[in-house]
Amino acid sequence: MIDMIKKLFQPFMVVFSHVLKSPHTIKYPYERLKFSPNFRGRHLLDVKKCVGCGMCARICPNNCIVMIEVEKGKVRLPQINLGSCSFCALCVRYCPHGALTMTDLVEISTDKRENLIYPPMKLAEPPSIKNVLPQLKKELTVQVTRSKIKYIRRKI
Amino acid sequence: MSEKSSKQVMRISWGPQHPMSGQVRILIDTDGERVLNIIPDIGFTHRGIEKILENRNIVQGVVPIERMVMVDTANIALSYVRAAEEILGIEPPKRAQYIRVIICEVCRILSHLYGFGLAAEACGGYPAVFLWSTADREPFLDLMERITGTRWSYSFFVPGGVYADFPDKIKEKFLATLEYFEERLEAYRRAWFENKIFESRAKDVGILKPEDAIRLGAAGPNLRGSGVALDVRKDEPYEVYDEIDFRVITQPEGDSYARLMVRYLEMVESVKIIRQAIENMPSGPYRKFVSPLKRLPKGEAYSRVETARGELGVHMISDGGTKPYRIKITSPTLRNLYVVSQMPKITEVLLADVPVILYSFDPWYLDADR
Amino acid sequence: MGEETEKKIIEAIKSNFQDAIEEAEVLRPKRISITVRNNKMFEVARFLRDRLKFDYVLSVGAVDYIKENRFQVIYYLLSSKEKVVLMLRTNIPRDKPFTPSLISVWEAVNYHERETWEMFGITFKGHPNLTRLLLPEDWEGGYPLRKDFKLSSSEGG
Amino acid sequence: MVSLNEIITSVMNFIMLNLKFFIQVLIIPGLLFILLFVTFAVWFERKYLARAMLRIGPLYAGRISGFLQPIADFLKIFTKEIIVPSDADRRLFYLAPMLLPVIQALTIILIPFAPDWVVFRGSGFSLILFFAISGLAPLFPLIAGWASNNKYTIISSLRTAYLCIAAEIPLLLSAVGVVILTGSFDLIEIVEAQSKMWFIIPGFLGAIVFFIGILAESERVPFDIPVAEQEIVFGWRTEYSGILFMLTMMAEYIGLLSWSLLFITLYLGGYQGPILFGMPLVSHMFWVLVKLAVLTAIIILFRTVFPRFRIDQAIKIGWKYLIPIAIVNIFIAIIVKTFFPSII
Repeated sequence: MIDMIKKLFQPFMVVFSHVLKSPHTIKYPYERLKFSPNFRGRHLLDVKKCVGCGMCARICPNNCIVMIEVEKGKVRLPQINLGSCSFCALCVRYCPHGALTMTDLVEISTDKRENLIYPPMKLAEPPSIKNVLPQLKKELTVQVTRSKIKYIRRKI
Repeated sequence: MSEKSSKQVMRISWGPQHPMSGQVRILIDTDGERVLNIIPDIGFTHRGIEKILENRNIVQGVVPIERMVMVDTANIALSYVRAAEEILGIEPPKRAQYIRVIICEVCRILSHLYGFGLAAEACGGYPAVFLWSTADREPFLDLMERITGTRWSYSFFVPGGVYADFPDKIKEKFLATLEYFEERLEAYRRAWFENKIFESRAKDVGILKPEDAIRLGAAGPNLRGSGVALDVRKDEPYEVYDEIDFRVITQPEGDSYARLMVRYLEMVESVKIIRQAIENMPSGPYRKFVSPLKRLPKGEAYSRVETARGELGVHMISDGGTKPYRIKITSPTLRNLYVVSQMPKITEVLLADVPVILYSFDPWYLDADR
Repeated sequence: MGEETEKKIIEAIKSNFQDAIEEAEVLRPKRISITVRNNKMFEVARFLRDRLKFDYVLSVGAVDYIKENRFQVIYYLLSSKEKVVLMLRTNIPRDKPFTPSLISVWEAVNYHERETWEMFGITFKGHPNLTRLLLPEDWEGGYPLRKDFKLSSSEGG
Repeated sequence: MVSLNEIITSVMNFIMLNLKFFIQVLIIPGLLFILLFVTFAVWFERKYLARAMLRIGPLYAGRISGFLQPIADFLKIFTKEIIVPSDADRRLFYLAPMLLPVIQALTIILIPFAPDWVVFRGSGFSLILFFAISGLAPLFPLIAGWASNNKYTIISSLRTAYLCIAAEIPLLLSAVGVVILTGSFDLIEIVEAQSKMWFIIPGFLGAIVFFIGILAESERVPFDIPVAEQEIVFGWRTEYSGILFMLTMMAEYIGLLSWSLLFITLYLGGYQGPILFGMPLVSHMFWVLVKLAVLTAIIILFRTVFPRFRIDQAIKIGWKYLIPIAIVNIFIAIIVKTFFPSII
């Protein structure tokens, strides 16, 4: 009988101990996770390195890279349709000259589908979080210790 | 079950638009609270992956097949990559095999946690355990992001090895996460598995006897939940599972509680596997380069991998081109769903039991639809 | 570990069904592939299940060899005791795609046969309800997994 | 012709005459109190549920931890369109959600907040009157379930009927235990009788039965079977939208409020408590509100811990376990009343 009562109240104790813990969710537009250096976000094209070989267009599993001509006579540069891109980074890995890299920007949602098609020049500008998320104030890194998870908040 | 005249039977449909149904429509014939017939109507997320894979070479193919079971990505990609390696006749370096085992076991934990959260919520009432499982996936996702670059669908495996090395500086962060996770598992057991009302809802519900489990084709933890010790990692050790000692977990009862307990203990086991894999991971190359434009030798290969949901097989047939001629994927959830549909014929099922039974099988409808 | 069990299984099958077996070979440890004449499918299947204990069905698939104008239906079976995978194959002509359904031998092939029927157009004679499984009910676009299926989108690859 | 200001003056006189009645009806146990309680209970439940799930919960509405979130939700739902299914029985469809909160709020008029602060004394039979009115409450989910003409709602309304029968009888029997201890049906006399010792001590078994009965009657977890999202979408409330849906939500919390108040009156000594700062009326009310807050917090706490019973398990608990315990409690009450009358 005692074991029955203990079993009934044990879930209460465990759940109540969670109420005192700090929540694991973060206040997104004001705080944001700091991703690792090799995070696979939006692409960044280095125009000088790209020789227009088209390897990224051929390797892409979703056919979302097209080589287009930016200026007459110059090499053709990749245009990426982020609408159907699955961020698998095959293009980055198989680019012989390392012209395509990936930044840690994931906020690429737009209201019109055409805006998701990034022409080379738009790909070439390095993205900045600030103008995408103006309210961003803190940056978080996850720190795991034996007994709990801690978010270290650092002002930006 | 006595055949009710169609007048009294009410057919309820849990359409794809339903708080608990997921991407499937389940038709239930009930007479009051008693369930006579469960008919899962799948196909809502059929993308024709087998057709897509016929137009992808072996390096590109990893990306679409991973989308079959997003929550258990590494194991699915592993089966595709092993089939390709078997046809090519190459063996990835030792270190790559260890990295693959670590990522696959982390994926198993993530998938079991996700399924566990849903199974907890299927018993009703928004228990806190449902979101603890989501919170506890966070440290692992963070680790995977450090190794592979993303939190889901890593596209990290390639025939011949993996794309990046296992960064040594996150080794102690990995071990700390494992310790933290083991303590979290303790909280699950005390708050949920010893919860009197959960026991009354999950015990002796949806009992699957061992011979029925084999006859109907249950897969993975659902098979082991009925006491049948079938685990590809032990029966046909692939990668480096033969160098790691772990035990196949089975539970004799075969009811929903047993299936969830098997998944719970498999998480504990996976933590041990990962620890051993990190300890004795050799140094050396992590990839043997295979060019994506390489023509595959003519032949076929059937690779079996123990995913979190059960045994998944990829049968790759190649006729000498760069793209495989035909890829047949054996999906575990399709077998599980057939078992669920035969449930009312082998045990007595009430209407309130259907979500408990369904989510004790941990279905992933994209896996069944391919 | 060699392949004694696999060889024993092959010998057992060959000794009972000389004429029905077109070819039987051990692909690699724990993988057996036998090709059976279409009319003898039922007996071989019953023999596999009762005597050789291949009781667990993994799945049912088909391959469309359009150049040789034939389909190959493959039953992936697993024996839960010896833990060996057996691929039971049968070849049927493309213009007359009929094969006996093995649902009376293994109940679990129900969904798999329905899926192979809707993807390839191979009718399994004797299957209780050969209806759509994955494709929408009102699908008339032909059989998707056949090699001559027209792909509309930018697939091509 | 009666001029306008004559009407106004006569109305003002009428209000001045029975000012106390209007305060009672409109403010303390009346409309404002109920609305405030519902708002607070919804906010507390969402915030507590979130914290137990390691989430933050409502945050932005109202600057300080989202305490205006329920009001924001109310305004949002208020502007939503009311959709009535085409083949639903229109009159009954509108009737059920309107009357349900009214009936459950009606029972609060019998609860004494202070020795003379009760809306309707009930001429000595207020406990019976309470059960009579609250006996009507399960009728409206049935009407709503039938009127919405939807498979989920019919199953859910039948479940409400099973559940309420299984819960009413244990409640009545445990209330009988209290009546034996005091010898009268009047709630004020019951509270006065508890001045020396609260009835939760002698009638402890009855209190447990009553508490479980409250959970079943107000459909809180683990008894929220009629509104089981996992099985039958949203139970008998599936077809409601807009303000009708808001009314059914409020009905759930008002039911919780009325049954908790009765539990406090029967077992936790109603408005008994040390008098603070010499103002007896305010301190009595204060003690009632404190006990209400603690009891509601405990009931809401159940939601994060337990899953839901199956309907057959809930009925088995009601008939097989609660009723025998309630009968044992009655015997204990008789023994206490006859052999140790001094301790009450």
